[in-house]
Amino acid sequence: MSQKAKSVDSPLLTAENIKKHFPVETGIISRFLGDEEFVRAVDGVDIELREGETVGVVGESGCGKTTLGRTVARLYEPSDGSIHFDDQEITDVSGDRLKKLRKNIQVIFQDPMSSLNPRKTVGEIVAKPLEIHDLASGDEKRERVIELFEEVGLQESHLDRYPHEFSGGQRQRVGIARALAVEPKLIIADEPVSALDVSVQAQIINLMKRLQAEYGISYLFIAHDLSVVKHISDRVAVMYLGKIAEKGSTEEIFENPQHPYTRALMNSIPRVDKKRSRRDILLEGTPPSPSNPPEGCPFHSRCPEFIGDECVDREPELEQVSGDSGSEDSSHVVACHWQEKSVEERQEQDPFN
Amino acid sequence: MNLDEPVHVQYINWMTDITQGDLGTSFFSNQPVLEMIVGVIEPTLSIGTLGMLIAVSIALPAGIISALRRYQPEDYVATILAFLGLSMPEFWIGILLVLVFATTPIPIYGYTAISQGLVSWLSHIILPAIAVGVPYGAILMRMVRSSMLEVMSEDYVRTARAKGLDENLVVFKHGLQNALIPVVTVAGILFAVLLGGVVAVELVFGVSGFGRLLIGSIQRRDFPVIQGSVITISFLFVGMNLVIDFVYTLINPQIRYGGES
Amino acid sequence: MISRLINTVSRRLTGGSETHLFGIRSNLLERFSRILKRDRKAQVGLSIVAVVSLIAIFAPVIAPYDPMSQNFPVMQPPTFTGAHPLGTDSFGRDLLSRVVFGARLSLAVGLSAVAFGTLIGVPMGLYAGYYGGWVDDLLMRMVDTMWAFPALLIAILAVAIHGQSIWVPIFAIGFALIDDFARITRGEVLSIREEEYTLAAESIGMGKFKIMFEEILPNAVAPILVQYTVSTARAILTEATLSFLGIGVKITTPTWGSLLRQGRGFIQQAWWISIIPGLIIMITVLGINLFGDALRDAFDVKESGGT
Amino acid sequence: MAEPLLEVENLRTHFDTEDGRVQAVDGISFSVEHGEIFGVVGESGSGKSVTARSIMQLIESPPGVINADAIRFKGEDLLEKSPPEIREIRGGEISMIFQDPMTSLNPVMTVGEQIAEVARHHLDTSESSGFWSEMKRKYVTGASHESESWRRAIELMDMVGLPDPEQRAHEYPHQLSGGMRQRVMIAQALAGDPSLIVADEPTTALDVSVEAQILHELLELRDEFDVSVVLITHDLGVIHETCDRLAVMYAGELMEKGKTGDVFEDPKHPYTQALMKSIPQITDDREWLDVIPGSVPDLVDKPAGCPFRERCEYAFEGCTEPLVEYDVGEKHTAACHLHSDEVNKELTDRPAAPESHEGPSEQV
Repeated sequence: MSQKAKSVDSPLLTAENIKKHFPVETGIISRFLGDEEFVRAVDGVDIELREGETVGVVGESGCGKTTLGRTVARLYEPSDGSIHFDDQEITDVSGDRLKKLRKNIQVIFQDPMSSLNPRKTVGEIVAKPLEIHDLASGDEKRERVIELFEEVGLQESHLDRYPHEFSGGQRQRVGIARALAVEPKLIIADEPVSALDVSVQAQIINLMKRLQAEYGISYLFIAHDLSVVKHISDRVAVMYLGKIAEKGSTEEIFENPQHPYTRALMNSIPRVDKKRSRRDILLEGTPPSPSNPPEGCPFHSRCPEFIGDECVDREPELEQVSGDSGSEDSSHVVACHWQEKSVEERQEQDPFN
Repeated sequence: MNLDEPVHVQYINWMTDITQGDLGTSFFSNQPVLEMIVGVIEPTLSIGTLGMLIAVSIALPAGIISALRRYQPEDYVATILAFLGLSMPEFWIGILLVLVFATTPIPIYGYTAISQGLVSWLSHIILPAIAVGVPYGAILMRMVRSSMLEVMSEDYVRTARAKGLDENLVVFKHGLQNALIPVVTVAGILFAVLLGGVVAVELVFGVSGFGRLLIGSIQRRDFPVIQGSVITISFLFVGMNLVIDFVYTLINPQIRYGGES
Repeated sequence: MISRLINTVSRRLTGGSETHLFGIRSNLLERFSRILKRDRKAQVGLSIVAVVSLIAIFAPVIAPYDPMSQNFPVMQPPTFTGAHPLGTDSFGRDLLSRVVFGARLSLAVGLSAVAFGTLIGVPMGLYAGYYGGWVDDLLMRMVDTMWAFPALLIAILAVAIHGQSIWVPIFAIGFALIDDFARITRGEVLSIREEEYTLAAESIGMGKFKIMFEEILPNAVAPILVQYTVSTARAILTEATLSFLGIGVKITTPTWGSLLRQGRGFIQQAWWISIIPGLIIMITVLGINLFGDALRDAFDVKESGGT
Repeated sequence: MAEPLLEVENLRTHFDTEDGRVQAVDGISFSVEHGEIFGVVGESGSGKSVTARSIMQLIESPPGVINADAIRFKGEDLLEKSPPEIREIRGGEISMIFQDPMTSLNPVMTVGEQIAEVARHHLDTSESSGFWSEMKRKYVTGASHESESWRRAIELMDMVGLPDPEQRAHEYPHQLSGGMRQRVMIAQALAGDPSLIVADEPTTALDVSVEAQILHELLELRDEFDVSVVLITHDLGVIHETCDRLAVMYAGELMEKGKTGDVFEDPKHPYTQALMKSIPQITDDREWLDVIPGSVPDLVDKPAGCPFRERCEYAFEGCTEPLVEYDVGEKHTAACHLHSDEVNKELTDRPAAPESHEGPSEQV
């Protein structure tokens, strides 16, 4: 299991064996009888994050990446597992301690329209966290909000306007200012640019990078867009059906992807620099339902590198990738039965070559 | 009724009786309550059913036309009429009808049973049915209109147009069923409006129906009859609810076949 | 003139950055005044509502006689001028005075009933929608049960137990409205809860209660307001029906409904006793409905057909 | 050379709204050849979807008004056709695929019937597709599952790669996954045997893996059915991988047009260049992305001249002149005054990079 060598600087966030299961809407009677069904949105995920670091989480819709983010941010109650933040257990903090935690972990949401209350001015929205945590009041509060606005590239004159008066990119800047207001150590960014126009995405990504450099914030960056994740992340976790398929440094993942899912996913991205040949469609179908995941390896039903019975019978565990970039303490892990085979065997069948 | 027994014993006795179809005996006439209610239910159901039919047969076409010809003369006329219909109590419409039809051959008083001839039956219930049907129809018409307007701006209607279907098919084949889904739910809730209307309208037209029995027994403080009537109304409601649920599943396949495969 | 009034009011209400009117802020009010400026329906509706409200408020000043005074010739037809412009009733009371005082009581009954339904229904729906789980199940089962109790039924029971009084229609109509308000509020809360700003509020450390009243309720106000107008219109009609049936207010209390009840026996001989109050009801309810429809347009609320 | 399948000349579509006139499409011209996949790329509000709907005359009027010198399809001007003639063309000659397959399919009709219906209306089947027979089919007898149109539907579902088409045809849209719904949309678009498919963001609502499948399907079907495709998207990668030629739209106007290879290798319009540099690529190792400052301009009362000039690093006083398309290569045009004879500036001598990586803040 997770036997990461404790590095000298202990991680800011350590989440171990996180599970989040949602009950499926069923009738009152079956609930009473106890045959409740669950969507296993997140099903045993380990993730850790160091100060000032960005960890990207990628996967297709329904893979549990958003749920993972919200569980780590303690917006959702984890069903199982433990979360440590800043050397403190936060798995089931509540009340005042939870409120204190909210000051340290902030969230940026996907839809910059839906995440801002349409009945409040953006000034009020950004001021709210300052009020809640008693950080500033009166003129000082206003000063601070103006400062935050400038920091994210908005102007003082915007203060009294309503969210609908802004463009998508500006709204996302408001969302970032709100998250920044309490000077958090960690920001969970849940698809922060996927709802934005192409030309505006770059503005927001650069802004987030600059803020990180300035304030040493850590990001848990959740996205479906591999290119964006690659651009911003130091380390990357690839999720499939509520589990981590592969995890490692950005370089390891993108230069030497091991999991067939990672490889197929990278292959699917439409590229502007290279044309895909037509027979390259390697990911057939859609992910199975997380309320009824397949036995064995969750990916076996779509795997272009399917081995055989072992994939169906036994679920592969995350194991260290051997011979990866030479170093011993590499954090590159992958959950695939190919790890048990020889390199030659694998290369022989490789559909990606 | 054994009034000297404790309340809960009385209650249990009463409930036991109900399940056996025994609603007690009237204080006033000494008749069994169930018999009294069965005796007067026919005119009430006749008026209610015909009223609903009238409402639906006005509301559907008017609502659809009003939606399709939005902001055109047809829409304005339909809208004005609907708002007028929405704004009058049923029994008052009845009073107006009584005044208007006082000198015509259409009877403005009383009821003859369906067994005594269809024409006579119909002529006696047509005016009360119009009186209860108009407000009900007005509400339904507004619902149909707004639901239709909403549906006509849906993506799948645009798809239907992009397929080259003519506008009638777009409306009636692709739009209508979708537009009716929310209307049906409301039709059930509105049953309360209809029922209250029938009771009051019976008084205006001198129909000896359920409403008259009910009001009479309240004035006479004939408690067994009041209790029996309340139970009857509740049963009517539950029955109506079931019918609505049935129609709803019929027109909405998302209820019939739940979940993604 | 009215639109100018609304403009001034809305400017006053939204001028400062900290003004709230149930959370409806500049954009909603602006939209409403914009609709009011060009929509004839809205103008007529608001004018009627304003006039009837003024009549109700100033009834003692406007009514020429005491509505209870029986000192006049019996069943005098309306002349539209002179001593009894709307005629007199079967007890020789001045119909105009009774209609004017009727406005007071009918509106009071209608508004109180709706207030009753709102004050219980909205918090129920808010709570059920936001907390979900078994609380939601329980509350919604209660609301479902209430559904089977139309105002008529409750009025029957209330009169049977309590006898006629002005509280009977208020309670009966109000009680029957609870489920409408609860359902509409809950539905609205359920969709607002899906919006990320409620999650965002939680993420900055706002408490659940605060989120419910500060983030969710203001965004649910528009459909509730629309429902409020629809229900008020419906309540006035229901009051008339109940009183007409003799299961509402006492016959001596002059509401529009009880005036109609007095006319019941004389439809053929003295039509005006039934027709005039009915006409007044129609105009009033029409005004409220038109006003409500303008609100619906302004706030872009779907027709829910609430009763 | 044969005449193009579709020729759009000076298309202008506007909407009259409460806030004023929105000039959604502002004088664009392009043509689509037989068997070609033609890409239209642009950000939200660039008018690409309105362009698609204008071709099909699927613009609600009011508030929308379509103006054009001509929209010629197989040599005939669609704007001069009567409504019944247009309906013949919709679905029969030109069909459409929409962005969101969930909302674009009728929730209360089986997917088989939705496909079969197109076949009945546009192919010579023995079945009547008149109003009353369609109504009878819908509300009384139900769709026949032995009919020619139904068989055609199943055949098409099979062709677009839907598993178990016999059984799936009886299902309702909500019972299918997003990818399968989009395949149904494609089958439906093919059912009338059209010569042109207009696909409006067909993969935007889908996951990358499904997106790849659908694009692959489109390419296969193009060959199989010999159909041309206008592919509308915001994703440059999608365009690059599927299209033969493309047009870049911005604020209702065409910025650049040319063969896919030419435009991607050597973009001639500052907007195209900036757009390409602002997207992160899986292969690039830049520390900072190049940013286009500001945001898309308001289309209400749009000023004359180049709509991109406020955000353009090459902007000069000539940019307020009305746009003209300049030839910059073989079948390659760019609407930028830098290419006019007087200026003729090479875009490669870029000015120094802006100080801030984000550029100046946007104006509201």
